[in-house]
This record gives sequence, C-alpha cells and structure tokens, in this order.
Amino acid sequence: MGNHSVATGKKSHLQHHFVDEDQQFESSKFGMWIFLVTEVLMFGGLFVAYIIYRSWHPDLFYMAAQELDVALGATNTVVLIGSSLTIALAIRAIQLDKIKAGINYLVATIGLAATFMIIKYFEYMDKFGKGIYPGSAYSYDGIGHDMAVNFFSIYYMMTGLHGIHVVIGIGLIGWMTIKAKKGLIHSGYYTPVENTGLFWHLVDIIWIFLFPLLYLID
Amino acid sequence: MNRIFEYLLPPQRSTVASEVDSLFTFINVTGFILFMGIMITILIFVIKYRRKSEDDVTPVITHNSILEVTWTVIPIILILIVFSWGFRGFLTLSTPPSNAYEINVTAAAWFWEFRYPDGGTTMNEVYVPVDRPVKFIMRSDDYLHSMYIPDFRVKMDVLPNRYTTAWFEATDTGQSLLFCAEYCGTGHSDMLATVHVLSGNDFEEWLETGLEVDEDMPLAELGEQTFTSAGCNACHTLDGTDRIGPSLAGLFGTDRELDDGSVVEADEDYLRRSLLDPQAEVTAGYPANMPSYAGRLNERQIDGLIAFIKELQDE
Amino acid sequence: MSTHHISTLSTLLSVAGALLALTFLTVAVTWFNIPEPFNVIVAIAIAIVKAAAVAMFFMNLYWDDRFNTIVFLLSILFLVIFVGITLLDTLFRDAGLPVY
Amino acid sequence: MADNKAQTLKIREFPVEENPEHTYLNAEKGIWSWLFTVDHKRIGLLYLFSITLFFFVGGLLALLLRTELLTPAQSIIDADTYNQIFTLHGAIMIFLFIIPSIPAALGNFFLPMMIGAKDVAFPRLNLASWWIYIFGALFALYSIITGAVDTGWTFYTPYSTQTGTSVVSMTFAVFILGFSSILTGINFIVTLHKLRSPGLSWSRMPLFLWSLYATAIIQILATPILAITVLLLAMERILGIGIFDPTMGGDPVLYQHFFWFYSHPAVYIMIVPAFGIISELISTFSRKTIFGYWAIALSSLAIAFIGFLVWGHHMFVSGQSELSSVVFSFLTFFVGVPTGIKIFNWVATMYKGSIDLKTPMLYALSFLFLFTIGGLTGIMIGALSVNVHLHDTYYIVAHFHYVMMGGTVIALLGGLHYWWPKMTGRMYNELWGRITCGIIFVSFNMTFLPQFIMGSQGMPRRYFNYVDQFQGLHQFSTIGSYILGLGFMIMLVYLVWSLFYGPKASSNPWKARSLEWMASSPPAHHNFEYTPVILHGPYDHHQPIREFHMGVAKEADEQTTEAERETT
Repeated sequence: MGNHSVATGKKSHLQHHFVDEDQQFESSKFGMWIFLVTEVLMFGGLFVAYIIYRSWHPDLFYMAAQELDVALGATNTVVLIGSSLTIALAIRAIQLDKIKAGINYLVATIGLAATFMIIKYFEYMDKFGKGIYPGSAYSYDGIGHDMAVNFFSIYYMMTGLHGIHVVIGIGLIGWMTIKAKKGLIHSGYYTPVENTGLFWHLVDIIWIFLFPLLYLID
Repeated sequence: MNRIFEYLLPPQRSTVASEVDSLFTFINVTGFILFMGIMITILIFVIKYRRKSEDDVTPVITHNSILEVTWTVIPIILILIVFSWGFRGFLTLSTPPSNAYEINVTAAAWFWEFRYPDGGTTMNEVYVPVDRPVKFIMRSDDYLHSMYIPDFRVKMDVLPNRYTTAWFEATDTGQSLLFCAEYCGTGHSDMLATVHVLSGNDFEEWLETGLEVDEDMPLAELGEQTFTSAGCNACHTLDGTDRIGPSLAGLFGTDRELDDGSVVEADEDYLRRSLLDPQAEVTAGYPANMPSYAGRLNERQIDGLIAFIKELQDE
Repeated sequence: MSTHHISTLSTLLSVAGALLALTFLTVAVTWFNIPEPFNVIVAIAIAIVKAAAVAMFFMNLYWDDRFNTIVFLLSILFLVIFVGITLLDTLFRDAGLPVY
Repeated sequence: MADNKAQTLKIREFPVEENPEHTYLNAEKGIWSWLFTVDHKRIGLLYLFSITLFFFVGGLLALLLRTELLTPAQSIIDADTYNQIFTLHGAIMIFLFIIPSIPAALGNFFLPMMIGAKDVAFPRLNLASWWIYIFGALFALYSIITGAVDTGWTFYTPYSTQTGTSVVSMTFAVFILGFSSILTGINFIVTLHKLRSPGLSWSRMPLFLWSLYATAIIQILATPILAITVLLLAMERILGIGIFDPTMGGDPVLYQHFFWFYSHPAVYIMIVPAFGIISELISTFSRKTIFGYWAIALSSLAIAFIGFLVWGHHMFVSGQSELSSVVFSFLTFFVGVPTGIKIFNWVATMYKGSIDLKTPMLYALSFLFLFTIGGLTGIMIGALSVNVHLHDTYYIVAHFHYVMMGGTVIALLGGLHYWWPKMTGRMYNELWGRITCGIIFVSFNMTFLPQFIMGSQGMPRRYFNYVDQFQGLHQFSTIGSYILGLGFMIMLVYLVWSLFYGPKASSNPWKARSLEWMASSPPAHHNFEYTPVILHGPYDHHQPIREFHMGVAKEADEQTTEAERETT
C-alpha cells in the first residue's frame, strides 16, 4: 500500500511520483512480471497451434522431428542455461557492488546468447540447404507426409519468435553493460538489470519447453 | 401478440421452426417483462426521489442480502431454462434423421451448386420434397460461406477443407430464399439461391424431367437460362456496366487485353477456355477470381452460353 | 520485505547444475522407448521442473512478493483455458481430421 | 506490500483552491509540451482528442454505409467500396476508438487522481503507449491508402489470406495498437497496486477503478493472443505457412478460435469501463451510497474471468464440434448473472436517493435503458437453437451496437460531461446537454431497433444488396442514423464553445465524494500539493465533505489541528 512515509530528500533515481526507492523498485519489477505474462501468452498461442496440430497429426510430428538435430538442440539448451546462470551471477555481483565482475558476467551472457544464435544459424542453414523452408517455399521431399511443411511452419514460427527475443535480449544486456560501465547501476539502484534478468530467464524458460516439444519426439 | 411475432419472424416452413420460434417468443416475453419492470422502477424512483433541495439527506443503505440473493438466483434459474431449451432445439438441428434425402452442396464465390443422388445438378436453385427430411452435405470451393434459409431456421457454415451438414424438413410447398450468411467478398450479397419445395409427386416428376437438359430448346435460349441458373449474373451484366467481371454485352468478337499484356480475340474458343479454365487468360483490370465451370456445365450448356453471348453481339 | 534478495553463490550454481542434469535426463529418456503418451508426459514434466527451478531461484520468485508468483501462474492458467477449450472442439469434430 | 506496523500520521484539512492560478493546462506551454508530456492528465487529453477524431471518421463511414443502404443494389458506391468501408468502420471504431476510449482517455486522466497519486507508475511508458497508438493509426492509414482492406474487422481466413487488399499492413497496425493497449494495462495494474494513498484500501477504491482494474487484467491476458494471431495471419500471407488457410493444410475454424479468444474478452475491455462510469454517475447524482459495493466491484472481475470462457459462442454454426458449442453456450449465460447484478444494484442505489437529472445522469439512465436491451438480446443469441437462426444477421449488428454504442459510447458521453468541468475548468451549457442527450437517445433507437426486426426476419449482415422487403426498415434506420450524426455534431459544438465561453466551474459542482473532486478544477500539475489521506469511502455522501479534504501534514507545518487519526 502506497505513500506511507512522507517523501523527504529526493535521491538520484527516484521519480517524483514515487514515495521511496523501494516503492519504485517494487513497481518496476511488478510491471515487468505483468509484461512477462503477456510474453507467456503470446508464445502460448504458438504452443496452442502446436498442440492442436500434434493432436491431429501425431505421425507427422514424429517423422518431421527426425530431421532436427538433437545434439545441436541439447547444446543450445545447455548454452541458454549457462547464460541464465551468468546473468543471475551478474545481478548478484552488482547487488554486492562488484561492478567489474558484474560487467564480465554480462559480457559472458552476451557471448552465450550469441553462441546460441550462431548454432541456430547453422541449424537453419542446414534446413534451408535441404529445401526445408517455412510455408510455400518448402521443397523437401524426404518426409513421407503431405503435411510435412506444417510442422516446419510451426517450428520456424516458434524458434523464429524465440530467436527474435534472444536478439532483443542481447540488445538489452548490451545496454545494461554500458550502463554498468558508466556507473549508472550499483547496489543502490539495479532495477533495469534486474528486469533484464527476468526477461532473459523467461527466454530461457520458453526454450526449456521448445526443446523437448520440437526435438525430442519419439 | 401472435401478430407481433408473425411480423418479427419469417414464415415457419420447416419442422424445427416452431420449436425455435417458441424459445424466441419465450425470451422476448420474459425479457420484455424484466425490462419493463426495471424501467418502470427507474421511472418511479426518478419521479418519487427527485432532488427537492440541495440539502437532501439520503439514508445509508449499503446492501440487502435477501434482495441480492433473489436477483442472483432468479436470473440463474431463467438462464438455465433458456439454455436447456436452446440445447434441445440444437440437438434436433444437428442430428439429421438417418433416412434423409441427401443433396450435395458446393458453395463457391459466388454461387451455389446442388447435386442430387441420381447425378443431376442444379445451380442457384434447389428442389426438395415436402414432408421429408433433406440433408445438405456441404463443401466450399474457396472461402467460407454459410447456408442460411430463414424460413427453415437453418444455417451452417460451408468450409473449404471438410464437409459440414445441415438438415430440414419442409412443411409446405412453395419457394424460400437461401442466403449466404458468411461474408465472402464482392458478390456476397448476391449469392442467393431459391429453394423450391415440391409435393412428393411433383418432386418425383421433376427428378424425371427437370434435370434433363431440354434437347429441343434453342441453344441461345438454353444459354440465357444457364446464364442465371449457373450464377453468371452474379458477376457479369448484360447491359454494358461493370460488375466483378466484364459485361458480356458486345463482348463477342472484340479484342481482349489480358493482364499479361497480350491480346486475344473473344471468339468461340476463347469463351470456352474462359469457362473451363478462367485463370489462364484474365482480362486486364478484372480480378482473377472466376471459378472454373469444368464439370459443372455439360457440353450443350457451354454451347448454349456461347450462342447466347454471340447473340448479345447481334442486338 | 526481502524483495532485494541477494542469492548465494552456492544456490545459483546448484540450480544451474540441476538444470544441466535435467537436460541430460530429458535427452536420455528418449533412448528408452517409452510408449505414447507417457513419453510426452515425462518430457513435459521434466520441462516444468526445470522452468519452475528457473522461476523460483533465478527469477527470485521463491523470495519475492507472493503476488508476482500469482501473476505468473495466472498466465499459465489462461493458457490452459485456451488450449483446453479449443481442444474440446478440435478433438471432437464429427468429420474427424481436416482433409488436406 | 506495505509495512505491517500501523503508523500514526499527522493529518489536517487542505481546503480546495477555487479558480487556481497554476494548473496542469498552463504548467508548460507550446505544442511540444503536449506531444511529449509525461503528465497523465495531458496524455489523457491527447487520447481524448485522438479517439474523438477517429470516432468522427468511423461515424462518417457509418453514415456512408447507411446512405448506400437506402436502396437495394447500388446507390452511391459499388460493392467492393462498400465492403472496404464496413471493414474500416469496424476496425477504426474498435481498435482506434472504443478500446482506448474510456481507459486510455478518462482512465488515464482520473485513475491517478482517484487514488491520490501524482501520476501513473510509469509515466514515460504512458507517453510511449500514446505514440505507439498514433504509429499504429498511421499504419492503418497506410493500409487504407495502399488498397484498403475488405475482410471485415474479423479478418476471417481463408478470405483474408487470399483477397487482394492490403491485409498485411492492416494486421501490423492491429499488432502495434495491441502493444499500446498492453502498456496502458500494465501501467494501470501497477499504479493501482503500488501507488494508492494512505487509507485508500481496496474497499475504498471508486468502482470506476475496479472496472479499470478488471479491464487492465483482460488487456494483459487477451491482447497477446491477438498479437500472435495477426502475426500468424501476416505470415500466412507473406510466407504461406498454412496454419489457418485450408489451401495450405490449415484450419479456418482454428483461426476463429484464436481470433475470438482475444476478441470476445475484448468486448469486455470495451464495456467494463463503462460499468465503472455508470456506478460513479448513479451514486453521485442520487447523492447516495452505492448499493452493494462489493457485488459491483467483484462482478467486474467475474465478468472479466467468465469472458475468457465463452468465445466460442461466436462460432455455433462455424463447424466447430457440437460438444464445444454446447459448453460455450452454457458458460455464456453466466456472463448474464454478474451483469444483471450490476443493473439491479444501480437501480437499488437510486432508491430513496436525491436524484438530480443533470446531463450525466440522463446519460446514465439512457445507458440503463439501452444496455439492458443489449444484454437481454445477448441472452437471446446465446441460446443455441435461436442463435442458429440469428447468427450473422442484422440482429447481431443491432445487439452489439446496443451494447457497444448504447453501452460504452453513452457511458463515455456521461463520463465526459461528468468530468468535463474537472478536466477543462469550464461548464458546458446544461440545456443543450440535455437536449442533445434526448436527440441521441431517440435517434439511436430509431437507427438500431429496426435492425433487430430485420435480423429476426432473416436479413444477413454485411450485405451490399438486399431483398426488397427490407427496404422500409433500412430507410427508417438510415434516417435515424442521420439524426444521430447531427446529435454528435451539436455536442461537439457546445463542448468546444464551452472551452472558450463556458462559465468557470467550481472544484466540485456535483458534490461528489471521490478524490478527484478534492483537487482544484482544473487540477494542478501534480494533482495534489499534499499526500491525501482517505478516511471514508468514495460514496459516503453522509459524511461531511471537509473530511474528504484530509492530507498528510507537512513536517514543518505547525498548524496540525484537531484531526489526528490512526490509519494503516
């Protein structure tokens, strides 16, 4: 509940309409969580499409999933879990005012995210090489099912939207790195990096579901 | 009272109509009573408790449990009645009797095609027997359409990727209109068909004769008949004005500029190709959305249409 | 209110360790052919455990205001409603599967 | 959320400044101070201006449609133009007008004021949301210029994936507008949770805020599904991914599930804020405590929740399984119960009140009349067997206009008149207000009652051409729509006139009790120069008005007088 104490001296990052820094921090984080809800539901739409098409064509999903490389998918899962760890470590370091270590962890996170994208790039290129495109450009005939393109349409939509989120995440984390370098975030004010962390963990969670649903159908 | 509902609803011409209408009437009457109750209460309050002075003191009434429970429970009872009543009608509407006379329906932008069990076909006209369940097995060639016969109280969407069904049992002979109720583009509101309900004997007789193409009819006359029955008139006019497609008046023998820039003469061969493979040569400036009539028209009808179009030239 | 929670190093590392182990597990179970539909159930169950671990310990829900957890679970609830009721249609159509 | 220990606050009365010198309107000058303001009140006005603009655009399109329908077949425009215009009318009215209308315009302005906050939680996000809205509107404009859209606002596949019009840019416009809606929703939820003044417990929140809260929840939960739906639709056209288009193996009915999972809750995004306004109006102009506060507050949340379970009632004849039709129909009726409860509570509030028929109250009564019709006809089309007959006819058109226009627009007008003195500091002409309300009420019924009759007689909707038997009713409806248009023009004139020549308004012309009336008219830049402390509920008309002027005494303030109370 709101404005308990009367605002006294204003501190550096406190906006005028908040009573104190705690209220502001809580509000930002709460806002971020609500935003994550919208993200979950947006991806959720694709999961619904996935579930319905899988219930219609279980055989297709089995056949088409054989084309995906489990090793690469698993590697990417590990990479993303690693990046989740590094960003959690970055936030911890910044909370403890070890800004330098924090920056290193943020850079490591960007590195892992980039690794994820590079692996994804090779996966996509491999598919494109075979003529496995989303939609009407699809020209691969190695799968004996006339709905094969449908699986890959869903696959590309899901991983593509996820990939866009990874790229946005890289941008956000890069921005946080710059902020940290300028000394704008520290133990007294680390709201943006906390929220970036939440966003990044959500990207990880979504991949945690995408991996078994797309790659591990047996 | 009955006159009001007779005015509000189309004539009841199928077995389910009275069932649907009774629920319609029930909701209208109950709703009207409720509505008037609320409005009269408001009116009384507004008159009786009109502000007398700026210093009016009003009592503090925050709630009244008995009243609130009452106006929660009564509506719940009413909606349960309405739900189960509607459910019962819906069960009837969605379970066709097994002995129904089956007609295959194809909807396409923007006409209806009906195929009878013995192989005959009609377009934008459908003939059904009275007092006998008729089942439509429907499929669309392109977009979503919806088969709607107000007099029979039936409606069902027609989908391009699977069959949907609807059934009715007409209760008297005569004609009823069939509308397309799902928006499907330019010609949506012209996508009508006529339902002819015939008595048992007439229907049998019609099956014998009506489906046969009249061999004696002059070709051009047959063409003119086909022009409306095949739904050409939904897109093409005969008076030179543009609709969805070019007008057919004075078309024969002219040079047609196609959308790829080439020019062809509108001779008999061109007209035939346009009917059977319309997307191959599309006149510039018009959408490429004419459906193919291959398999829908017999040879004599095609010849008839060509003769009819030629005749338009002469006039 | 402990919303400014600072995780200990050991928590973060052990959660990450558990996540890696579960990733290995979810791949490993595909080597045994578990019959339908249990293979899907196992795979999703493992994914849920992993996601819960990330949400609770990396995203600090375990220490955070409970309301944030409720908000997050709300999104899952509505997703379940969406899938559930839609399946009520797609699984029970008379005509069966859509024809290509 | 808060420290649990009770705090003792020193409070004192802060009398309201009449004829304030410094207001939010003259705090900064110049067009840039408006376009890039982070003040929630100015953003509210930016939204108000934008939605008014789009309302008149959408309205003009509607009059064009009605004019075309004077005769069967072609009167002034051809079939394709007609189809594009009804699509634009729907899309503009829904995405650019009605969804942002009450929450983003009036809500933005009054939500922070009603809880005694200086602003919403994220003012810059608030500004961003308006700019995103404008950007989305420009995108919509772009798609109109590059060939318009003729799919209906529902974008049903496969027509929308195959038509030659610019569906892709329109779907992107919708995508962008959804984003704007989400940001507003986030802002409202966080503001209501975190920024309430001392003493403003959940049980003392004005019902308008409860309705905005319920609306924001729907915005958060439903809009993302719209985003993914239009994204899939755009990909369907760009790449041909075949989730929805049957020619590529997709399922058109699945599209309808996706679409209505958003769009049905979206109708509650449109109507629930209207409920909130009506609660404020009826209590204030009956000068009486609201009857059944919690029933009204919680029924908003109940409607929000049940609204997510009933989308399939748009699809009874779409070819979805009969089982799901039955389930959807059953659940649908349960929206009727909380809605009915609200209506009964409003009527009960008037019992033994001191009813003053000022313009806003006339709108509230019109709302009760029109919305009750809208609601009862909703029961009609929720019934399975009757729905089969009425689906996709003018009955549906009439029903949703009674709910959306007779409900939301009328409530918006009521709210606009109610808060006009607070927003602008000027009074409009009361006589013209009442006359216009009468004109709009009568002509609205003239326009849409005949459409119920046409619908039940079997006139399908979205028809450019129609069977001759309907011509009389169509013409009657068209004449009604002209008068309706005239009514709105009169309103525009006298409201704009009042901005320049209207008498100055006092801070609380209606003697209302909620917090926004305790600020000056127009309010100061930061709403309140003190932190308000709330001792009574927003409808406690029996409490002396000076007890609503309490605020935290400044530490340096020596005059801390009699009132020193404990609050948590």
